[in-house]
Amino acid sequence: MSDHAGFFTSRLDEALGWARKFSIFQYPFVTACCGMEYMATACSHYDVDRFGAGLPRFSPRQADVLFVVGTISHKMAPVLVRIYEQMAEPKWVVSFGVCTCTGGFYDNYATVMGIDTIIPVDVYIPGCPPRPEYVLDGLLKLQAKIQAQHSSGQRPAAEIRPELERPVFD
Amino acid sequence: MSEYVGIVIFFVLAGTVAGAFVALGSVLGPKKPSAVKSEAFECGEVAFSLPVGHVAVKFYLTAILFILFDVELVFVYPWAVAFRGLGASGLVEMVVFLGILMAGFFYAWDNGALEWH
Amino acid sequence: MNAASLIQAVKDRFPDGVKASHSYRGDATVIVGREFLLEVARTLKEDPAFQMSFLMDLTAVDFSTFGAKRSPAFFSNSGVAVSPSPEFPDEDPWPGPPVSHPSAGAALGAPASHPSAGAALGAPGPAHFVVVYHFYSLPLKHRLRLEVPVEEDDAEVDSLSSLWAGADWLEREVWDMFGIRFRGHQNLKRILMYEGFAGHPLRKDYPVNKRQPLIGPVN
Amino acid sequence: MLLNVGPAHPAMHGIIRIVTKLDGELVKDIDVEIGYLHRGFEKMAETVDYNGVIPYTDRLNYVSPLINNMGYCMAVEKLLGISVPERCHYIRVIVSEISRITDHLTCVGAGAMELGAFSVFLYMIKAREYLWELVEMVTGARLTVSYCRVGGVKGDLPEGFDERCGKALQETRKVLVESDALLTRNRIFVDRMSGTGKISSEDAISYGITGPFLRSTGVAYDVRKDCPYAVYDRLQFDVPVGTRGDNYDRFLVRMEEMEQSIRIIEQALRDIPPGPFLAHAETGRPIPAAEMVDEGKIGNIAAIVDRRVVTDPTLEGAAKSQHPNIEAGEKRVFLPAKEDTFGNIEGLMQQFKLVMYGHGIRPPKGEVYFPVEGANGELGFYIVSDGTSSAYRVRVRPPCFAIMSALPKLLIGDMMADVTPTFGSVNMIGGELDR
Repeated sequence: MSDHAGFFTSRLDEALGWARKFSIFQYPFVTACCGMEYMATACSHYDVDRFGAGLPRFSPRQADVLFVVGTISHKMAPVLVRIYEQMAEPKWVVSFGVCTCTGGFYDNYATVMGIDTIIPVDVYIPGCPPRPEYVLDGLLKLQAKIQAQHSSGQRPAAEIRPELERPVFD
Repeated sequence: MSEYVGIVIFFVLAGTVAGAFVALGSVLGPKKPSAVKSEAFECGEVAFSLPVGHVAVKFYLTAILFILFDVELVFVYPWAVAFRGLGASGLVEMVVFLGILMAGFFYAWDNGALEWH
Repeated sequence: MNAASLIQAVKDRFPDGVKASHSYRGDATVIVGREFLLEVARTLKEDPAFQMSFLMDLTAVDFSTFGAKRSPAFFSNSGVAVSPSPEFPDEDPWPGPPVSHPSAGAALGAPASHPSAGAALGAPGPAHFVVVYHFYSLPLKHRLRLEVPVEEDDAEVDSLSSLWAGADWLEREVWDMFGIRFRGHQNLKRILMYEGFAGHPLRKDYPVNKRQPLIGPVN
Repeated sequence: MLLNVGPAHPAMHGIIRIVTKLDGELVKDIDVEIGYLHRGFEKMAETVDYNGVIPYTDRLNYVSPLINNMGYCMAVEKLLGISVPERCHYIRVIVSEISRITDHLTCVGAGAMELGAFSVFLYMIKAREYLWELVEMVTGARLTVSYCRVGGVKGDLPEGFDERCGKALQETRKVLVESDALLTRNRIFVDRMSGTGKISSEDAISYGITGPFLRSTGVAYDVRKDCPYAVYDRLQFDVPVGTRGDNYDRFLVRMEEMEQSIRIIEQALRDIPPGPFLAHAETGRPIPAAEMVDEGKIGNIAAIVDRRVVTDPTLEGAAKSQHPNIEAGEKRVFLPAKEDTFGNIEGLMQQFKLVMYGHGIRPPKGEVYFPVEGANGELGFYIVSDGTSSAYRVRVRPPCFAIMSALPKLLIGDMMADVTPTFGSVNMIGGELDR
C-alpha cells in the first residue's frame, strides 16, 4: 500500500514541482548595482520571462522567490529579515551578486557579510554584478531545486555559516 | 426554460474552476503561520497605525459618484440587446433617461465634486 | 577672479579671522578660526565681491594620524611597514594640515609653524579635526575652500544651515561620521548609520571592520 | 494618517524610507531617511592604494560608472600635477558621454515605467544594451568597468570601434525618437509630470542642487562649460535649460542632453588624434602572439626570432608601441606595457614599484578638489594625501545628495501619487547617495 501511496504522492510532487517551477513570482529586493544587471536580465534582451519568472511582485504576500539583489547593509538587515518572514510558504531565496553571497569587497563596519548569516538562502549567484547569463543559470538551478522538492515544501534546515573570527586591522 | 440552461452551465463551470483553484491552493500549499507574518506589510517596517478610523470624505464622495454613474450601465445593456424590437420609442426613452443622468453629471461637475482638493 | 586675488580679498575683509591661506594646485584655500566662521560665510554669500551662491560641499578630515607611519600589512609579519618617501618632488609644497590655535585667547598672528608631530598641549599644533567647506560662485565662476580647525575635546562649529539649506544634511553626515557638533542645527541626528550605532566610523581610531550588527552574528 | 513608504518599495528604488503624513491623498509632511545602502566607500578608500580605489568608484553612481572613474583619476592626476596625452583625453570624453547616455536612458525609462509606460522602459533598456555592448568592447565589463587608471586608461579603443559606436548611437537615436513620440505629447504622461515636483531656482541653488535638476529650473550651470576639463572646451555642444523646474521639464532636459551627448561623441570620434591601434607593421614583421607560441613549441626558432609579436591592444595587455597614446608617460604612475614587464628589468622594476604593498603611487602631501559633470550634477572628488601609497582621505561630493535633501520641498503639497514621478526624476542612485 505504501508504495502505491508513494507512487501517487511522488506523481503529485512532480506535478506540483513542475507547476511551481514554471510560475515563479519573484520579489526583487533591489538595493544596489546588481539592480542594473537585474533590469537587463528582466528586460527584452536576456528576458527572464522565457523561464516563467518574468512577473515581479512587490509584495511578499504574492511572491514565491525572494531575489536579494545588491549589498545589504546592517541598517537594511532587519527590513530584509522582516520581509522574508512575511513571505508565504513555499518560499525560496536567491542571493544575487557577491555582496549578498559573502559581502563582496565591502569588508567593513557597514555591510552584512553574506545574507545567509541572517536568512536561509537556496541559490547563490556570484559575480559583481553577475552577467545576465549567470543569473539565468542560477534561475535554472533554482528551478531544478523546486522540481526536486517534496510537495510539503519544507526545506532542509538552513546551515548558518560557522562563526569565523576575523583579524581586526585598522 | 431552455435558454436559461446556458447561463446555469456557465455559472456551474465558473464555480467549479474557481473552487478548484482555491481548494488546491489551500490543501497543497504548506502553511506556517507566524506572528510576524500576520502583521501588516508596510515596506519592511513596522506599520505606524493600521488605516482604521476616519478616512477623508473625498474618497467617499468619489466612490459614490462612481457607483451612481456606473450602475446606470446595467440598464443600458438590456436596452442595447433588445434595441431592434423596441423601435423608435425605445430610443426616445433611453435618450430621456440618459439626459436626466447627464444633467446630474454636469451639476456634479459644475459643483467641483470631481476636483480633488 | 583668480585664486590669489580671492584669498587677498578675504584676508583684507577679515585680517584677524584668517589664520593662514594657500593655493595648492590652484585651489584657493583659506583657514579661518572657528569663531569667525559664521561671519565669513555670511559675507561670502552676500558680499557682491564674492557672491558665493553654492555651498558645494561640506566635509571633515581627521588629521590625528597624519604623517604617522602606516601599520604593517596584515599579511606581513616583518613588523616593519615599508613606506618609502614620496617620489614626486613638489616645488610649491602644501603647507601641511591647518594648525589649530587654542581657543582661549587666539594667539594673534601665531607663526604657521610647520606641523611638528608632538605639539605640546596649548601650543599651536596640527588640529585633530578640520571642517572643510567648498564654495562656488555662479556669476563670478570662482571656487574657494574654507578650512576650520577644530579640537577633539569640544568639536563644535557654527551651523551654516541658516545660510544654505543644503548644509542641513551635509552637517548631519559630518556629525554622523566624525562626531563634530554643529551649533544652531535643527535636528542633528545620524543620517547614514542607524540609531543604535555607537561611535563615529570615519574617525581614524575606528577600526575598518568593527561591526555592530542589528541582527545576525558579528563576523 | 502616517504612512511609511519604506525602503522595500518599488518606487523608492529599494533604499529610501519616506514617512509621509497624509491628509487623504495630500502629502502634508515628509521625513526622509537614507543610509540604507551606506557601504563605507570613504573608509575603504583609506585602506587600499590609489589605483585600488578605482573599483570602488565604479560602484558610486553605478548607472554611469565611467564618469566616476574619470572624476577620481583626474583628481589624483591634479594632485600629482601630471597631464594625460591628447588621445587619452578624447577617449575619456567618449566613454564618459556613453556612460551619461546610459544613465539618462535608465532614469527616463524607469521614470516612465513607474507611470505605466512599460514599453518605453523596454525600448530604453534595449538601447542601453547596445551601449553596454560598446562599453564591454572597450573596457571588458558592462557595468563595473574600472577602465580608467591614474595617469591614463586601461587600454586603447579597440579596432572597429568607430563602426560599432556609429551603429549603437544610431540605434539609440532611433529609440529616442520613438520614446519622444510615445511620451512627450502623451496626455497621461504630461498630466502626471507637469506641475508636480516643482522647485524654484533660488531654492535649488540654496540646496546646492546641480545638473539636469538645476538646469530644468532655468540656471544654465554645467561643469563641462563653466570649468571645462579634458577636451570639453574644444567640442561644440549646448546646454539644454528648462523653465518651470518641474518633472516634465527635467524629462525634456534629460532627453535633450542625450542628444547633445551623442553629438559630443560624434565630434570626439571625428577628431580624435590618430594613434595606431596595433603595432606598426614596418618595425619587424608582426606575428600574432598565439602563432609565435606555436612556432616556438615546435622548435621553429628561425621563423620567429626577428618577428614582432602582436597582442590584442585591449584585454591581453597594451601593445607596447601605442602605449604612450593612452598613458601619461610618467613611470612612477602608470603600469608598463606587458611586453616590457616581462621583457626587460626596467619594466619589471616599474611594475614592482607600482604594485607591491606600501609602494605604489605615492603623491606628495597635499589636498585637491576636482569637480566633474556627473549624470546628476557636479561630482567632486576631494583627496587629501599624506605622502604614503594610500589616500589619507577621499571625499565624494554626491550630486544626488543635495537633490534628496530638497525632497520635502518638492513633495509637500503634491498628492501621494505624485511621489512616484518626482522620485523617478530625482534619479537618486543609492551608491552615490549613501556612499
